[in-house]
Amino acid sequence: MDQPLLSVRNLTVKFGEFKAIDGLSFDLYPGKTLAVVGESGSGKSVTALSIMRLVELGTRAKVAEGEVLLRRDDGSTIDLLKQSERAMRSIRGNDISMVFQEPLTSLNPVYTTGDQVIETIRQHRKTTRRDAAKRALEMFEKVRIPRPDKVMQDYPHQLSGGMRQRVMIAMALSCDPRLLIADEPTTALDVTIQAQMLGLMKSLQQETGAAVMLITHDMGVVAEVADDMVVMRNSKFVESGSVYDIFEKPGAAYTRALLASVPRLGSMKGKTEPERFDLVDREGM
Amino acid sequence: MTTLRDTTTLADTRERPPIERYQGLRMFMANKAAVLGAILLGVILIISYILPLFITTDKLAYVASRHTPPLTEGGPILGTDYLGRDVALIVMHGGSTTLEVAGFAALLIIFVGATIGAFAGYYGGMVDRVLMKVTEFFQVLPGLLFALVVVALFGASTATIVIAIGIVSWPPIARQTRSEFMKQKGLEYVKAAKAIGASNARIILRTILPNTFPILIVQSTLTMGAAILFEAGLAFLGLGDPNNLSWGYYVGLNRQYFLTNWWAVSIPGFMVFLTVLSLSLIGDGLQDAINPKLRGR
Amino acid sequence: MLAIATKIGESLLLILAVLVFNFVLVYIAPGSVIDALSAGSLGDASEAQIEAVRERLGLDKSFFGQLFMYLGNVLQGDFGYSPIGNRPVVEMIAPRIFPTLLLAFSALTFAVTIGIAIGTAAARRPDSFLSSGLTVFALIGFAMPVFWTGILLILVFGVWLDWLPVAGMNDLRMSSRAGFFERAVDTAEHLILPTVSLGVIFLATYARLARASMMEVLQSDYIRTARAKGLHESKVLFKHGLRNGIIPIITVLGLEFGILLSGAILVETVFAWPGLGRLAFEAVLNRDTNVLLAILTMVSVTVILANLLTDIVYRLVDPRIRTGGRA
Amino acid sequence: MSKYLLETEGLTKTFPLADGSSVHAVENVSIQVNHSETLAIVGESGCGKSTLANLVCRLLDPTSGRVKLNGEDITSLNTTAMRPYRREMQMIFQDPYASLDPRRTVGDSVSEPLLIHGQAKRGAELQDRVASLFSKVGLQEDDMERFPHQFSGGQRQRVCIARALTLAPKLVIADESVSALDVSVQAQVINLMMDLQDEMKLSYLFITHDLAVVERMAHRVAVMYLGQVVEIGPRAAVFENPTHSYTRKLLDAAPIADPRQRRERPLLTGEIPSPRWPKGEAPQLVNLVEVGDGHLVAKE
Repeated sequence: MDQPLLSVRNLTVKFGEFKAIDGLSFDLYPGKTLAVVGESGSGKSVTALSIMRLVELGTRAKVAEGEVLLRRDDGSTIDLLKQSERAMRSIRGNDISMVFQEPLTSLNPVYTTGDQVIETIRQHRKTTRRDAAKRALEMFEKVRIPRPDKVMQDYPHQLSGGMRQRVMIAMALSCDPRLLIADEPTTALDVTIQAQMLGLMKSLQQETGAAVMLITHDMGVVAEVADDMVVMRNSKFVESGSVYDIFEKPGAAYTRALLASVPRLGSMKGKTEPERFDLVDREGM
Repeated sequence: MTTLRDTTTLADTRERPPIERYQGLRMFMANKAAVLGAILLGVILIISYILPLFITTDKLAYVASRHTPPLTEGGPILGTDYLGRDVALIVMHGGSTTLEVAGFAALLIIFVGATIGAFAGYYGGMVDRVLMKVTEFFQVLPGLLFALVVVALFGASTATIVIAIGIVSWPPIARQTRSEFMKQKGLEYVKAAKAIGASNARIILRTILPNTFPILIVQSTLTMGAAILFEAGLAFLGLGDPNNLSWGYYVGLNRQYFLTNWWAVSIPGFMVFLTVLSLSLIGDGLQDAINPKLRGR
Repeated sequence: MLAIATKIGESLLLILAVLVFNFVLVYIAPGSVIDALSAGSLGDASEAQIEAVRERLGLDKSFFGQLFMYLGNVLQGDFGYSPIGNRPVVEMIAPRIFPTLLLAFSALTFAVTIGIAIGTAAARRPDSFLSSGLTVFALIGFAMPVFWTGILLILVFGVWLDWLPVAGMNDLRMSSRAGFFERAVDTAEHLILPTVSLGVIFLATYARLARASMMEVLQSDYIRTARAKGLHESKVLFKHGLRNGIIPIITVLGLEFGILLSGAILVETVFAWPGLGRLAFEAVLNRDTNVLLAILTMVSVTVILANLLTDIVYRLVDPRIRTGGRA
Repeated sequence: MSKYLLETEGLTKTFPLADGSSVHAVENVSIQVNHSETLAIVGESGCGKSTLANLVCRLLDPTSGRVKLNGEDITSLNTTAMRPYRREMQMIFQDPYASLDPRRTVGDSVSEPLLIHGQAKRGAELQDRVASLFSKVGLQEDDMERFPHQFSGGQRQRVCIARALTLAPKLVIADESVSALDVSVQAQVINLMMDLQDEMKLSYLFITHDLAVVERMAHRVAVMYLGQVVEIGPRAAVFENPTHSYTRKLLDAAPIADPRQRRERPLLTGEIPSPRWPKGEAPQLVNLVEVGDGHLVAKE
């Protein structure tokens, strides 16, 4: 197997005395999709922000210990937690980029979508505004936005939720990142739009070879797109492994309980009456 | 019932916080600035209302030579003014005038503002549009100038001053009450009350109003402060009762001598400042204490 | 564009409403203009003379007759005659407008720029001393009576330290042949203390408002996006943060313009600044109702225009309003 | 007793907009809910499912059409006349935090319906009734004195369920009531709702976008699209034999929590159409035809 693209080792993040992440470790391989799964308060979103080193900005959080190793193109690795802010800025949006849950609030309401994508490109590539605009248009076409030239002139509030998320993805992929972190990218979307988005992300991943770290609470989405998964609960690592293995035979009691409470579409075939969830007693875990 | 519990309470039996009582008061007490404000206001009220009961000397009497500075041996503690009157005595008596005018004005402002705001916010539509246009009109009137005109036209009685302050100061309260009512009206707990079968009156009075009280109470302390400043400004310009020397009026009287007699202008002004500050501190403390979401953090 | 046209129409209606309201005030006031006149220049005029004045002023007409006459006059720029100044009111007011606007805008600029700067700095570090100090500073700023601040500033900077001029708009000893530049510098020096005493209340308010607004903005998702793009923190703050953060401040700016001009009356009185406020003070002393009413009209119109202006600026800054439909 | 507990006939709600266009949120909807049955209404945002819930609960007045409870027309009753019917019909909302009065203890909120309907007086008896409701939904008795913000989301939703059940209603309208909950809590709340259904012979009008949840707990399903019901029938029939193209699209789109059932996603771009119509235009009414036992589908 390849060397991992990203290795998180014993990551611990504190908000004051409270540990938002407590000794988390996992590996993410190039071209693969890793799902980080957990319920609210499990620390999955903090993990993403910690890798980007965005967690300490404007909050009381502090990365207390651990390593986040990123493998560079030349094979060397760097610890993101030890990089200067300046070095991190050249990595964010360039080597690692992010897509968030709420596409409306994640785009700045006072600038056009085009401007926001062009800004990203010009931040990391030395190009003229014109070339950046050309590249942005290409990206808009790549994420299959109809009439991309027009949408570039639109403000975020003029677009539908699905279009906004396409703009976010175009922006995130505009500098050919090797890792895309997607934090609940489809949670705010309707189910048919979610399906489009999952299909799009999958095909773009095949096209660009980027690794994807997918943060979600939705087991359906995990089962659909992820290769590997990490389960978190109450800031702590629970288990990790291939999606097939964990869904087939969850190792940890918590994972078993969690999967038992997930309704699986199609599981009621042949039954006429409703059926309760077969819940596992989680007391004392 | 036991069977129900087995399947349903597993994840939810996490530790609950202790039941809270008097937590609002405790939050307020923990806010040092707010407690300071309350103490300050208490002292000012004692000086303005209790002390004058014991000191019966004529406040307008000549007590020492004109412009005697404070802490001069043989002179009154805070010195004398341009007529040789005791500054401390006059300032002590000035408080009640200021506080009464401001208090009545604040009541008027809160009443008018809250009523108009509540109607506009709850009923919405045409009612809202008309009431908001009226509010906008009163909001563009430059307050102090308008009060000057009213007092100049109708005479400088306490009533005209109170009404003049009231007319121009209610719009912000109306706006705030309205937006609060609109916000609450859309929340699901109000819908839930409707679904239970609660009447409109019950929803307005028992459901929404208690939830707007905190904001109204905080606003009252701030409005009271603003009304004191307003009264002081009017009185400073000479529109006040010459027989009841309010703090602002007294600053106005002493203004032309301020180069030689800085204390007679600064001390009453300082009292205005302290009173408004104490009210603002209290309002700020209440704002935190009364917000249930901030409790128990 | 249609929205702006509507706004302009609404503003005109508001101005009309203010005029009608002014007229009604005078109409229902006891004593009316005649008393003021009798107390003033007419002295012991005979019945016949008073009757003549009544007729000249149109006071013998019906309510609506008088109202339309008043509106007609105002629209022609005729605010009546000042018996005390012995001149048409317009002539007394005209030279006073510029100084008041100069003071108001200077105080506003002072308050807004410094307020936003302090508020933004405090918003970036909510736990810092600056941020908690800002609350106290804002409360203190709000609590200071403007006239008192003015007098204290005069005592400290004008008298004891003797750094700055304390009265008027220009030095009286300045030669009438002084150049424009020399005059401007002199005026600027005279402007400092009035600006500070008027601006400080608003400085406190805007700093607090800016902090609240920027704290919200800085926690928003698009700021996180901007950081995740790798933008420099200054670009995040100024390009992405401030543009959104000032939107609530703009709204308040228009609404508080009336309070600003009210404060200007007190400041002008303290600093002998030759503006509308000082004129209003003199008019109050002399019970010169015509002048007071004209000033009230002028200032109300200014506030309405200021509101119109902020509304247009608001539209320019926030595309959600401009392009219709708030999402 | 009428055959149906709840029945709507041609229920329609149109919201006119300032520019002359209008949102046809609910268009000619006729549904029936039987006794002790869960009817799930599914659809995507803008399909009108929440508006339908509000219409049934009489929180909104319909533009046209009728709502019948136990065969009685309640469409045009005012607040007072409506009150006795409210005992039969209660609602649970999506956001369990916003649906509780933040300034009242949850015990107060739960006892309010009894007071409004004059079924109890303040005192020990009321306390006991509320306490037994609390234990019924899996809360502790001393929870009554707490405020909403002191509970977790799942606990708050239990409080809301307790409040809805105080008057022993026959019909509970649940508007996305489990959507905001974590999945393990969601499963528990659904189990609780199903237990209560058996115990109290409740019917649910269950509004949701989550097909997997519907498959688990509904007896019958109605699919809404652009304000209209396009397919309705027994759960098994609709899920195993989806006939309307929109129902099929929904079922295809829903992710399945089982990696062995992965499907290829075609690269589509499409939008959810808006129920807003320009002035003078209106949606075309669908025509439901029976394709199986109680399974009706709009003709395409």
